[in-house]
Amino acid sequence: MKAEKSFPELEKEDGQTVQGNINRKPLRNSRKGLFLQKGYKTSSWALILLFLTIVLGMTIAVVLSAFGEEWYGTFLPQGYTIEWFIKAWQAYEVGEYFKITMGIVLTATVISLVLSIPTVYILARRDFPFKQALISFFQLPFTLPDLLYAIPVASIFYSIGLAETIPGLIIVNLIVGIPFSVFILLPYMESLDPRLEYAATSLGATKFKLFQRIVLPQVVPGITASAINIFIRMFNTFTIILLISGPKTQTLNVMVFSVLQGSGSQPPAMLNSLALTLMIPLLFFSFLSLWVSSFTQRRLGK
Amino acid sequence: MNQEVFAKKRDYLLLLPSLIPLLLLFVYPLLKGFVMTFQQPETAGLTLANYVEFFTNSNYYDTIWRTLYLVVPASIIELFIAFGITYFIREKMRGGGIIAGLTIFPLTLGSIIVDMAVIAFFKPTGWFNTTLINMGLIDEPFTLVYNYAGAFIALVILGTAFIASNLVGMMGTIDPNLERAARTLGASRWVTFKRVFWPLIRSNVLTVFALNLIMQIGVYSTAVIVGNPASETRTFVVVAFEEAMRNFNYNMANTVAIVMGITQLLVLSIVFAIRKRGYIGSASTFK
Amino acid sequence: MSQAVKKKNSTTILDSTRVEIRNLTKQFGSTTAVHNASLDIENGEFMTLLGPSGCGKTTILSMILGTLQPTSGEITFNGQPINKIDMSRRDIGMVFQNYALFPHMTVAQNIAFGLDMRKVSKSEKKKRVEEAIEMVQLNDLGNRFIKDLSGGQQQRVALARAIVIRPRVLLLDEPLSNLDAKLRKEMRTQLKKLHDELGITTIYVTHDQEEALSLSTKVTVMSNGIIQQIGTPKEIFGKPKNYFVANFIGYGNFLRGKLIDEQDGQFIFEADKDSVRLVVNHDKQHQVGDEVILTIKPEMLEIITDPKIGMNTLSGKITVSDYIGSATGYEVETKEGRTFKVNVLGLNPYAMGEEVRLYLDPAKLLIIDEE
Amino acid sequence: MSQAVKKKNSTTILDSTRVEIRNLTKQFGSTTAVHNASLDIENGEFMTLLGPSGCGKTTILSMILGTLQPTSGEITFNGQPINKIDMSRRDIGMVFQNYALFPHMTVAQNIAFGLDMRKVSKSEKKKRVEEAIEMVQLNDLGNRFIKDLSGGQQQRVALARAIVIRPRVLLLDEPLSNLDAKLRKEMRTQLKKLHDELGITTIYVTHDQEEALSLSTKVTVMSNGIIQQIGTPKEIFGKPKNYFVANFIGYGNFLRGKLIDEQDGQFIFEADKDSVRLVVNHDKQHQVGDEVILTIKPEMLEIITDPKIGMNTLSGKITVSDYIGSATGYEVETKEGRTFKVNVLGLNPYAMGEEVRLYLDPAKLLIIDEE
Amino acid sequence: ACGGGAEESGGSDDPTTLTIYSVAGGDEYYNDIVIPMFEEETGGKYNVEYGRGTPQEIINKIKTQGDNGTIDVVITGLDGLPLGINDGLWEQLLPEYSEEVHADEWNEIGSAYKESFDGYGAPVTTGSGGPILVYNKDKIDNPPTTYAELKDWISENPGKFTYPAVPSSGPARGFFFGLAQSLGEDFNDPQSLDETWTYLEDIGETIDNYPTKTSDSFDLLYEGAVDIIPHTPFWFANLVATDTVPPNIGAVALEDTKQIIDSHFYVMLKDLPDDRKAAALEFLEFATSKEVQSQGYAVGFLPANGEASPELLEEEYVETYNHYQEGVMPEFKDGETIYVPEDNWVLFPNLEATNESYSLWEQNIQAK
Ligand SMILES: Nc1ncnc2c1ncn2[C@@H]1O[C@H](COP(=O)(O)OP(=O)(O)OP(=O)(O)O)[C@@H](O)[C@H]1O
Ligand SMILES: Nc1ncnc2c1ncn2[C@@H]1O[C@H](COP(=O)(O)OP(=O)(O)OP(=O)(O)O)[C@@H](O)[C@H]1O
Ligand SMILES: [Mg+2]
Ligand SMILES: [Mg+2]
Repeated sequence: MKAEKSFPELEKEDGQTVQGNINRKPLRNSRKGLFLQKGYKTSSWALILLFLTIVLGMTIAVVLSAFGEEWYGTFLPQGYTIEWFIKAWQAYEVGEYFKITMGIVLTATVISLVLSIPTVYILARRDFPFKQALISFFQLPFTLPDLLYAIPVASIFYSIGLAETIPGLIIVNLIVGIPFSVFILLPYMESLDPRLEYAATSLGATKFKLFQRIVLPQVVPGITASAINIFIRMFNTFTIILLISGPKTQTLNVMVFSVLQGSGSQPPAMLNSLALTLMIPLLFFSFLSLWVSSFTQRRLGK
Repeated sequence: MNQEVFAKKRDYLLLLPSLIPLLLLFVYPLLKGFVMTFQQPETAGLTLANYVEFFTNSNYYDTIWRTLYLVVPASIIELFIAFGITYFIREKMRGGGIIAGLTIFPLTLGSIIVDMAVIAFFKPTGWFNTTLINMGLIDEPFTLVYNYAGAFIALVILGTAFIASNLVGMMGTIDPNLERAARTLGASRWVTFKRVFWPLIRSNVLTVFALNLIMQIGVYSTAVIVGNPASETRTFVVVAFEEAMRNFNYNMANTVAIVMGITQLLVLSIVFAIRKRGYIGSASTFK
Repeated sequence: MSQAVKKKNSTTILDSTRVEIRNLTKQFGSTTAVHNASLDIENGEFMTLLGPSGCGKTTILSMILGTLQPTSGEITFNGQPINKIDMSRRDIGMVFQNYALFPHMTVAQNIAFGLDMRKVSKSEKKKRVEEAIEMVQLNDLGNRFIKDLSGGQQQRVALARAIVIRPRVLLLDEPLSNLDAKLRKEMRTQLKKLHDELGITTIYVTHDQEEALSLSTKVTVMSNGIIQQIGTPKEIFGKPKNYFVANFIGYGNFLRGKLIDEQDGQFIFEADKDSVRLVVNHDKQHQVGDEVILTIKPEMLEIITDPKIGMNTLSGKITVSDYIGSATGYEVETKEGRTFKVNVLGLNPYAMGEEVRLYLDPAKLLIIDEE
Repeated sequence: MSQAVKKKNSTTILDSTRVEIRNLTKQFGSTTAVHNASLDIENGEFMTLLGPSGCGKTTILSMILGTLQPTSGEITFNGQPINKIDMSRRDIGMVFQNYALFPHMTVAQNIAFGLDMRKVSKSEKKKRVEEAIEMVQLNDLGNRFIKDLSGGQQQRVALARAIVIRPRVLLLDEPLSNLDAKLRKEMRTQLKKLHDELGITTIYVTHDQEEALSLSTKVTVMSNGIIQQIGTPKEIFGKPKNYFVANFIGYGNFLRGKLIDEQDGQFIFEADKDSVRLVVNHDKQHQVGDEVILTIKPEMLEIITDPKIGMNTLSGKITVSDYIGSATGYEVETKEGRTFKVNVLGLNPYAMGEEVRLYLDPAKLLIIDEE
Repeated sequence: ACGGGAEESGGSDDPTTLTIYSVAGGDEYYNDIVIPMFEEETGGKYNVEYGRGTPQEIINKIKTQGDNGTIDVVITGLDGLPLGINDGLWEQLLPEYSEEVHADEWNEIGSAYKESFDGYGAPVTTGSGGPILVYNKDKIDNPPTTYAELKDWISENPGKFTYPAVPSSGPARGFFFGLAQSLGEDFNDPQSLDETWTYLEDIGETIDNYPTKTSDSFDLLYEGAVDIIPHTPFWFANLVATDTVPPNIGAVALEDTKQIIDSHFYVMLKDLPDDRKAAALEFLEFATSKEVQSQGYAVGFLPANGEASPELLEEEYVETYNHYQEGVMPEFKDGETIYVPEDNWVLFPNLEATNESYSLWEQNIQAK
């Protein structure tokens, strides 16, 4: 910058002509930028804090209502007890239903994923006539209320003897699981770089190996998101499951709902506790899949 | 590198594993349900009477607006919150995982518990109102349950969780080099977002948004438990269930369901039409 | 091909593949990336594709690999049309121009991928991966993920991944472009060794003449999707067929004109522009009266001081002098107003503005055609 | 720097930037990619980074760019620590080694991106984008999407995108590696012109010595994250400081030994291995008794026929002969069992096995240190 | 374990599966008391499966099952019974099986149903569906005891009274029908209930929202958000018995109306295969006997069998009952025996009227 010091008076015109009309920003942070940046950070944190406070507050409130003793109008309950929870657990054989439910829904989740992934792959990679229509078709089962098709489905299941059986419940869950999983996975699949697949195929990978070694590992986040979501959806499926389930081959959700709907004079705290048992499989599964996903991702170096 | 999509007929066989179960399990019942909308209880013959009834009786057709009025603003807000949070924590940030986990957490509670939780938290004597009152911000508690607001809050919590659960993974598919390139070319963070990040993730976000929207159009338990199912939150499914369960009019129930399905398809096609105009594909650096 | 002969023989399973390309055309919308190209690559051949950026080299490789469908024309492997062979069974090793490495695998996993597909035994796999890693000098990086590698390291992984499977066809799309000169030379040696040992049919895209020359058994020069010349390296570099090829491979000096006479087995050439006359050795393709181009490489032009040599010399002045490492490149402007490029080994023997005389050796001048 | 002086001046608005790097270290886990590097790049300087693959060049650029945080050390722009300047305000044009082109934009949109950020008027923008497209010879491809381009075309888009904004610092990471020799030369000329006109501080990573020599005002040679030598191109190529630099830039022949005597302003050198004695010109850094390495480039070694020259000659036999385009590379094995690399312009003057004599000109032999 | 009952009932060694669904709730009686007693009594001959659902759901389920039905007995309230009759799902019990269901022992209310439901169901319990008022003793010394007083009280204490949504809450129904009853209107003709609607609209002015579930209205009361809510006497007593009612909460009866009787019935599915029918009848006979019915006292289920009495309580339930009946309001006790006073009850309206009332309430009141 020696030159600069010797001819300070020339600066402006010169600077402009050399650079053409380009807008030169100074080599320094603009106030506005800093301000906006700060504003963005602050508002993001505010948003996060607000949202999470509500989520946590809600959750704690509802948990306390099940575990709190005599919580009337005070900020916190007078005391805590898990008596109601244990009572509800025992009275309704929650453990049994829990096992059955996990069996049904887990299996259905896995099958749904397995069946839908190839489809999603084709939907993402190929263009063909009526593709959009096909996608819309896939979307029908989970958008229409199950009321619309539950009764006919249930009659079919009863007439072929699949009703009130575990396989029957698994199969019927696929109506919910497959379409939903197709939809969630689609954007993930579309974001994959197709070049890697060509590389793999040229190295001798068969379709199966391609899926196993290249496609799947890369869509692990999508599969996780999909698994959690379809698990939750299947778990919450009510009408159709109620119609084809027997008293003992029922999902926890259906049992709890039936109890809550028919509830007469049982103590509210026990009913709250019973409702809360629904959280357990969901939480359990979510943590399981997040763990599996982070484990695989770690192994895959993401 | 050069590549192009050329399909072998055989590849389409891969559509079958998922199509067959649906065709077997779903199409016939669906058709049956659909035919029912052209029938009246206890009479034979096909008629449009159910649809005529739907579109002339405000008790029915109002559900369209009520549902959309509840769900569309909620979905948009959900998108903003979920996107805002996941975008903010997208880069490796301490606590990011926890924030993401907590945001998604309500999803794992399921809608009933969330509904119960919203009531517990937002009822006039709940923590929300008592805190505001104790802080001296308000004198009278807000009525935030058993009305539009209650259903809205519950929807927002669940929808945000759903959208976030998908966005977290999707944000990871955008090559950070592209953003860096934009920044070095002089783009501010906002412009980088607008011109690079958003166009690349746009189509995925829209898919998730559409999915969430159509799911929420089918909202039932929330509308009934935290909302006011007689008026403000009288959504499609509330009416459909009422028809089926209280009035035993399955024909009308299915009609409502079909109108709802068509509404969802319309919403979906709008979103997909928008989506199609943007970039769809891999967001890795194109070397 | 010497390599082809060396190959072991077998009846059903060939160790490498003969690739034939017949009237291959590829259009992307209105762009024609490859135009009616025909090319035979014998088994064991090392064919280099040369050509300017965007001339269709990658497109040809992609069609051989199977990631692109030809618009028309046919590619056969040992006589079998390739669209009859599943892509995963073509047994091709390819280094993609963009590497296309698997981001979710480590270096070793990337390299082992092709072996996994071939169900190679565990110990054998380990051995071969280690060998490959060593060959591309990535020792200690086996457990790294791709994103943690430098550009050149990534390129070497891509190379290792392609060769470790000892395929029957190797397609290498600028596999060494991101390596430094020394490493590039070493890789080149390794490639040559590998090719000599295994006789893999290889198609190689490069921008580096040295590579083309030292590796290939044949070279194809393309321009704009059209094949311009196919020949051995010596043919291509010593006897480019036309202006495009000559210009592309570095013949820097061109004189357009006519062969006006023949004397003592030599042509007399007269330039169009300034009627400069030059003597040039006879060749079989041309005869008196042809409109031709004379060309000579910068390093074949001599700057002479000996005043005795009078024929085929031009006087001029040094206008540009550019030290380019092993040699100095000069531009000499002759009195007629022509500029000649001359390369002289070593550093700066001549000064700017110095008057010099250029000698165009009749034996080193080449007669070529415009097209 | 000549360019620095040429630059126009201004007080608040600087036309280009002086980049100073102080004790810069970057570690990735246990790997040290850059080790305690210090480097001054004056404004208007054209600095080339040379070094083997994986030596830390891209890492240094990334830290200057701001996409990587140094583990320790500091980088300043005109004296201001860069972490105080927002990335978008550093006014850097960068060609990423992997291009990082925006896949959702056309070529023209990619190139225009930086101009949009600078709120350049529409007409000006159009003009400049067109100029840039023309400069990188991508005419007619302005409306293509990136994935529809060839590798070299993509690289040129990356280059155009970086220079069209006329930034104050240009970081070019092997920007021409995927281009053919001719195009590369043309791009080089364009870059040089641009640099001469605008005086943009440029840091350039290349593997091509010719590029380094013809473009740079300074060259930095690195190895394993450590800076080995900084100097003008002539210094680097003419007087490499140590064995690594010499070897890397192409000095192919090394003799380890000792300066045992001084005579007529010349040293007498004795090789350790075989006690070969050579005369070598005096230099200021060394003195009798030093353990040194003598080195000479293959193209500086002469094969002589004149039997009169006896001093500094070695007899041997040609064992390898390799035509590499403009020259032929030989390896000559001397009677002492040493192998010398010799480059001779032109095609094959000597036959394999031929007995020749090598002359090591005392003026062309270079004395360097091991480290 | 996952098969339907039909297939498994054939074998003589395997216990016959008897599938019972309750669509009226009451797990604490049916599932916890009756079924275990029955299983014990029959000594492993039957394997009873107990399921739950809403009437509509289970009726749909029965219909979808068609010929492959698995359900034998349904326990239903006043909504499911007529629904199933309309759809022809239930077997008519009277007169054919009157012996088995102890029809001659039914009490006054139970007998009243013989007529209104053509003998399709065997009543189990004939309790009260309200109304009573539950209030906060800390805030109110003299709670209103009539609908008129209540209205006055509400106008003096706006916002301090609420009731849950009528379609989804039993106590709210009792409150609603009790109101019509007190105003002398015929709740079997919902269109004629002008005064009832006026009353509800008036008090509706002060009610921000109607909680969906009964338990939500409790919470509002317990927390002090409101001071009075409507309820039903025996349910409230049940809550008192389980110690989940804070001490400051009291209950009063509404004197200017009658208790609306809410009942549960056993029904048997029509056209059961013989073996299952035999099983179902054995169950019905057992469950309607005075011995078993008496156990209902333990959980506040007033037996429909007129010969049942607290004296017949099994040992283990005596304590429970004693504890329970302490919480029952004196109006509903005859000495140690809980009851609904004679002449102080009316039967619940019929199904059509009930459903129509729900819709009208939603339109006239909740939607406002
Ligand atoms: N994220 C990372 N984690 C670990 N090591 C890394 C990471 N990134 C780079 N390295 C290592 O740091 C060293 C320097 O990398 P850099 O990319 O700077 O090399 P380079 O000089 O640009 O090489 P090239 O010429 O091959 O592009 C390399 O050895 C590389 O393996
Ligand atoms: N998908 C596409 N759509 C349109 N044109 C394309 C497409 N792919 C390639 N091209 C064009 O086809 C021509 C040949 O491309 P190709 O990739 O084969 O070039 P190349 O010889 O490999 O060049 P380079 O040396 O730059 O890699 C180029 O002009 C390119 O722009
Ligand atoms: Mg290419
Ligand atoms: Mg690099």
